[in-house]
Amino acid sequence: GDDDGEAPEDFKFGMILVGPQNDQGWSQAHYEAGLYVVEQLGLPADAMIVLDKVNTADRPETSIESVVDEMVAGGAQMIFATSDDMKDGIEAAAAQHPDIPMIWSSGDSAWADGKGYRADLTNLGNIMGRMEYAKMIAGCAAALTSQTGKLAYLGPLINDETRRLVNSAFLGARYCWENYREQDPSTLGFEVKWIGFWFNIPGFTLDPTQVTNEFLASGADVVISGIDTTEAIVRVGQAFAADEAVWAIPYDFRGACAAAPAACLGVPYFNWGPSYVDAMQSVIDDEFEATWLWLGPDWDDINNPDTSAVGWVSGEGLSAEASASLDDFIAGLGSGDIELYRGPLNWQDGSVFLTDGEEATDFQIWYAEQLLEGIVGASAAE
Amino acid sequence: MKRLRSAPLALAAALGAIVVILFAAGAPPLEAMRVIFEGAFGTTDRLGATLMAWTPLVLAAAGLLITFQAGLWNIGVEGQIAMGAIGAAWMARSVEGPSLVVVPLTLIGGAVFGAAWALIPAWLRTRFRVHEIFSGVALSFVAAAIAVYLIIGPWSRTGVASTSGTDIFDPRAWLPTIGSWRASPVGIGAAVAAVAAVLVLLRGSRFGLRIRAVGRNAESAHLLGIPTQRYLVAAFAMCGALAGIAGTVQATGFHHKLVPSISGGYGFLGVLVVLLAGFRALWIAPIALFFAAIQVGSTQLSLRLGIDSSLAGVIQGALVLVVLIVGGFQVYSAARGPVVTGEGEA
Amino acid sequence: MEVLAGVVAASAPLIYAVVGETITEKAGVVNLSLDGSIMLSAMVGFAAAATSGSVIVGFVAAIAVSMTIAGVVAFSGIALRLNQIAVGFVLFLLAKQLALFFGDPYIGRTGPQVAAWDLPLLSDIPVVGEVFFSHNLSVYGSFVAVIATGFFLARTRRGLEVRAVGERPEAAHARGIPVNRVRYAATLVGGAFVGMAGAAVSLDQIAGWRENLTVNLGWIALAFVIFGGWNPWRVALACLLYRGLLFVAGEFQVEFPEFVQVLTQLPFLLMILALTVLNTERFRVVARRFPRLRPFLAGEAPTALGTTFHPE
Amino acid sequence: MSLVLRNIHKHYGSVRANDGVDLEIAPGELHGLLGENGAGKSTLMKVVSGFIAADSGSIEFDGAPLGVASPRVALEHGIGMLHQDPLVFRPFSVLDNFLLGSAGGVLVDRKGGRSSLAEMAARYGFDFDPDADARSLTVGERQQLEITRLLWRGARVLILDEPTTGISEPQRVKLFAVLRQLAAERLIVIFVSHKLEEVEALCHRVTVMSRGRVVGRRELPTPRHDLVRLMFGDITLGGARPEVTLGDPALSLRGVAARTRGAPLHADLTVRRGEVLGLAGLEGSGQRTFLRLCAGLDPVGSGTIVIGGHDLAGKPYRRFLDAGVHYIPAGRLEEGLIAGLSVAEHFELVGPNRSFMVDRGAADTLAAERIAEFSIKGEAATTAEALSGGNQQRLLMAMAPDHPVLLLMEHPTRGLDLGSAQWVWDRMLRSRAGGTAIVFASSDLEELQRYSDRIAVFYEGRIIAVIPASTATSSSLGLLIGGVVS
Ligand SMILES: Nc1ncnc2c1ncn2[C@@H]1O[C@H](COP(=O)(O)OP(=O)(O)OP(=O)(O)O)[C@@H](O)[C@H]1O
Ligand SMILES: Nc1ncnc2c1ncn2[C@@H]1O[C@H](COP(=O)(O)OP(=O)(O)OP(=O)(O)O)[C@@H](O)[C@H]1O
Ligand SMILES: [Mg+2]
Ligand SMILES: [Mg+2]
Repeated sequence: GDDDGEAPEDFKFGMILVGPQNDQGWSQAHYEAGLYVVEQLGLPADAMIVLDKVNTADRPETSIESVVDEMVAGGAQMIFATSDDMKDGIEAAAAQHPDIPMIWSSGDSAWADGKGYRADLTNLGNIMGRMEYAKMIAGCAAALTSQTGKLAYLGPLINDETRRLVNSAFLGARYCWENYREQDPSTLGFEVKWIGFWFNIPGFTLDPTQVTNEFLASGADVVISGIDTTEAIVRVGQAFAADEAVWAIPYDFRGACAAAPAACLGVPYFNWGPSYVDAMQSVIDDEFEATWLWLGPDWDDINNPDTSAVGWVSGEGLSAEASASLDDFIAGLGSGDIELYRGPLNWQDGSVFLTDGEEATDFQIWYAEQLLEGIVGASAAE
Repeated sequence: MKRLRSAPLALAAALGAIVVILFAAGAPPLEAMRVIFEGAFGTTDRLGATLMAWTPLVLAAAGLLITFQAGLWNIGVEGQIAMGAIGAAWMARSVEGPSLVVVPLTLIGGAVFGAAWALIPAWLRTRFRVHEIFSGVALSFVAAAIAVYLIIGPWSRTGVASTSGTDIFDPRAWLPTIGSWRASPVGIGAAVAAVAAVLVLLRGSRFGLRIRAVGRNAESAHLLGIPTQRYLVAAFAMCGALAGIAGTVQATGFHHKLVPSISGGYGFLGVLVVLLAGFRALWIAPIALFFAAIQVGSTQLSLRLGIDSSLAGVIQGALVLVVLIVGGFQVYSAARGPVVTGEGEA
Repeated sequence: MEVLAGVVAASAPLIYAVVGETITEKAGVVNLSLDGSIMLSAMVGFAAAATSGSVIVGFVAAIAVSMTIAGVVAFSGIALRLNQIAVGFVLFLLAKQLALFFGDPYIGRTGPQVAAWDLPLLSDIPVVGEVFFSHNLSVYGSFVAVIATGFFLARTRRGLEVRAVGERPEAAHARGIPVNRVRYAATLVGGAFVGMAGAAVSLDQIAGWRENLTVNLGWIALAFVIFGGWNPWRVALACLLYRGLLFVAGEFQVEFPEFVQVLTQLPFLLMILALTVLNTERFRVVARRFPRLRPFLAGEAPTALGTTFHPE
Repeated sequence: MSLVLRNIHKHYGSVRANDGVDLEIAPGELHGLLGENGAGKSTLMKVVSGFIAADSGSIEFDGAPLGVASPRVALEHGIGMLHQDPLVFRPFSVLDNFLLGSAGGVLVDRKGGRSSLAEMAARYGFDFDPDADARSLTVGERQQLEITRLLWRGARVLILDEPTTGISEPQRVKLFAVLRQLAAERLIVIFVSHKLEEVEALCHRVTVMSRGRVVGRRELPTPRHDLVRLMFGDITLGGARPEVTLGDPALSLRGVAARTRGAPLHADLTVRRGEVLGLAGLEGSGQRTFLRLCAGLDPVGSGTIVIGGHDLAGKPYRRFLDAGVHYIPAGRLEEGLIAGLSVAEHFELVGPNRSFMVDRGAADTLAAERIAEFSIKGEAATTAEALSGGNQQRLLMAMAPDHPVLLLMEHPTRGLDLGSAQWVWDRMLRSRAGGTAIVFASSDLEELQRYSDRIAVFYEGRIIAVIPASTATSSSLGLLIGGVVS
């Protein structure tokens, strides 16, 4: 708004990234959101205190708590903890610094109806984009392009969020397979493999490149990446360069197709900038409240950098006719004509998720208990 | 002796190397060193963080000193730390009760698991003559695998299969701390005690004397009536126990949960510490503190100078290498026999 | 077929590393820095390629790096008579940290990759062609490495000398072989292969650089040198089996996800087992009774492995 | 074509292995090189063959001086050496052993090598399986292989260092035949040995070394006692020894056979308290195995070892120690002392004190006492490797219990100067007076005769004679040691 207060000259904020800030994925998306904030609010260049690779493998000697301490000591008046992995740490830190507003992206600690609600942490808010839609689009693009009818999803670890995203991609794929490709939905193959973490920690997670190889080996021709880094697109790009009819859909970061443009069908990405600007503005105006925000795309222009929380950019790999269908699909989603979380839908184990005509609530979607019927892959540890 | 004489020269060379590296990294050397120092000791919190890293490091190093004196390359220490953490986590997860009960149990559990894990390479070495380096490395990976298995399997958070770790332990199982200080006096106490014990053991006790005898010349030791194999096994077990306590500190004192990379690399770093200390117990603690300071302080490099913190490891490694090689040159120029690692007064 | 082809391709880096270390150890030198060397050469290789735009430059840079490290191991072990294990271990950690540090700016960058190239004619052979001859030069190189090394050690004069030096240096000396020169040569050549391994990862297998990109590869290689009994052919076979195993592990995930990580460590258990068996008296007896079988049953470590030799 | 050595010096630390050696050998000559253990024979031969470099001195062959000392150069000049322990590569095939080190192209010419090997072998009546592993060969066959290889490499001077230790009689016969054939082919053959009758049977001329110097040259044949005197010096027999009455058996072996391969020892023997038994024989004839068996250090194949009334065969080493057995090995720093540990620490290791902590004060005083009592040149803090050989020996003896039941010593005075040697024996005889039974191995005939009550002579792993020292003469011993049982 125009009545926004000016940011004080010495305003600083902390940005805690789980991966490398230049990972072409999740962490870079947050990092660039930070830069966007600095630019939008006209903050000094050094206003953002960044620490990347904050995870037990890369920084055994540091904990989220101590990083927050350091950032506060360094003058940060607001903290962004940008990974689901940081739950324990950021909640502890929020308790220790009740006067410092913090955002835990992708979390649910501020959702009054949520399972993880922490009423006591009035300084810890959550922001998440409704990536479901972008993943539906991704699934659709995959289904529109696939020749073998076998789609693969490179999953990170298993939790509510990741199950939610896999389900969405699957729903999008099945819809387009049925309605645009006019195929029997039961003929669509959709397999997910989990590497065990948001990105590859050799020795501890599966090697995403290896998993991608296995996907291709088993006949899948579109690999949808759900992890923070770009192994899938890189590996598929190699195969594509070797004249194989295979494509990939990276994740998280708008520029992720760059790794192998020709083999890229497009990328569903987060655009954290606008929401972070709002959050910080509220801090500057001293109006911060610990709220849980789950922000959808700006359906007028899902790629508007100043309004849309999530987006989709199509890649060179997508054929003209496919992108025509895709635009139609996107329009349908936007207008609400296409509602994919509507029953009948069953969980993977056959139990009922949504009865005929029933529409899923945010709660049901967010806390996806299982993968959906028709998806091959593990729903949980056991 | 020899190392003492080489120390100044080596330090000069090492500093030179570090400066070169810093320049290569486009960092103002003096500024960088100051930032690291402040980052490690600038505030009480930072001092706490440094001691938090020092604790497992010095525990591992103290244990390694025993195995080195016995002529063993216990590279498997990483796995022994991980196993210790698993043992501690097991205790923390399964035992309900006040800190006074649970904390000692976690420490014992860690020590026992670590020692047990160390007995495997000991057994392979004494019974099958399998070199401890290879069995050790292998077992470290196996231990890590077991940790990951527990984290995403039996001990996983409900509905979650993430290598980000198990649920937080019940705070009563945490190593107790004072105020906002993260370093636990219990952990630090354990570390100090361990160093003191090893010092006494290796320098003062008949046991230590025999360990050194076995490490230097097993055949002579046998002739003198020392049951050499038993001493090798004992050395492994002790190192394993100390490593296990290090793992406990990592799990219940630092992460407060079990994570895959629980060892934090302090085992390998411990080897560097012992090598740099020239196998002398007295030097373990200060050198470990120095390394921990570099480790922790380097976070400030990222925060303040935008320099990647892995510079810490570069400095540590370069330091030891340069000291080793300078020492080698001195022996070489003194035209003496081969330098056998494992020698040098304890 | 796709699967087998994938396994073959994925084995290439490991094969380079194991073959390199085999040559080094055959001459009696242990290069324990392998894991760090590979990582650093992978990083440097990628950086050089990304900056110059040429894969060749990348490989050359990678080789140069790991040869330098091997040179330090050889020099401090042979000339300074330092403990090869100690120096190798320190170099392992140092090289690893150097890779993390100097590699940071290159994380996530895209650079040139080894171009795919089906071997004319050969790739048309039904099964075999697809599995072995539809890759790229980096992968074919690993075949060449195995064949060449196997041939070098078994058939050439220099190869025989290398083995002699690692087996009984004083006897080699008595035969007029320049023991320490050969050891330097073998260590450097081995180092070159290790560099290839690194580059094969960052310029082909996992094109790109990310911290810990190659972690454990070096330790696995060191293990497989023993596992493969210091025999290039068996060593290569072990690598293929290992990669196959990993693939199977991946397939297992759907049933029991939590076991995958455990399975990936299986080769290490196998190695311990192998070492144990090789050292049992009964096994020695068998090996002694059937000398013909020995090369297949068990490789023996070069007798003088890790020792120094100084003619008075 | 003759080989000329001038003023060869080679020192190992304080040891003068070669101390100004001159030697001249004509083509076609079979030249014997005799000398006691440690006389410097092997060292000299290693110098000639370029295996080690002399400190000073010159070597001429065929009128031309040999340049830099390296086996390569020596071989190029046609000088080849067969080492005391044949330098073959056990895991390699016979053929590869044969070819290794030979010049040639890039590839190993196995085809050509095979035929050359067959041809050479045929020429000297040897018989090899080219594809067998060298480890499957007997010592004799390994020698044959090396000889064949050296000749094939064009050796004109063939040096053999104690080639007859550990080879069978037929092999020896064959070897000698070949050597004569070579001499007939105008080669120079240098034959290093202790075995008189072999040298007499084979050689034209003989050079005798002692303590690194040449002490005599002889044209053969020459009276044997003459050679014996040259080798072992004039021996004044029957040194004055306090008579002690022998007690009951301290050690008795019945049908003892060693299990360690390579040392097929068989022994039946009884040693009584207060008795001194000397073990004579060439090195590697079984004395060491015998001592280690009695000490409980080597596994017993069969038989009984009764010490102090109990059969300890197959019992752990600890039991032997408790029974009062003490063994002092020849390799003082290798298998007796611990380099890097101080004198005081050595005493602590064997000391009776069982407290957990080491009482440094007490340790140092104890060490001081012992150092004084055994007149060791060094302080309590001196590390073992810093002691001279003699003082290392004193330390080893100082670590022994005062009155062991059985004291086993290997070369008790090797490398010791006369004074130390005398001192060592005074100590031993004193404990003998205290009822200790002493068994010692030595290659010094004088020592054996002077201090033993009885002398057991070992030959190729067997005790071929046990004679009263009083009846032993140096020549009769020399014969027995050479395996000649009259
Ligand atoms: N067996 C070997 N394997 C690999 N490299 C070797 C071997 N032997 C020697 N070299 C390398 O080749 C160089 C020359 O070695 P060497 O002195 O043996 O050859 P040369 O004596 O000049 O020729 P030749 O051996 O054919 O007579 C040495 O510096 C060494 O690095
Ligand atoms: N490598 C070495 N280091 C130190 N001393 C040595 C070495 N080689 C030989 N000596 C010493 O040099 C002296 C001569 O040794 P050498 O082997 O030449 O004697 P030898 O006549 O061959 O004895 P033997 O008949 O037992 O073989 C001995 O005192 C021996 O201890
Ligand atoms: Mg000799
Ligand atoms: Mg001899």
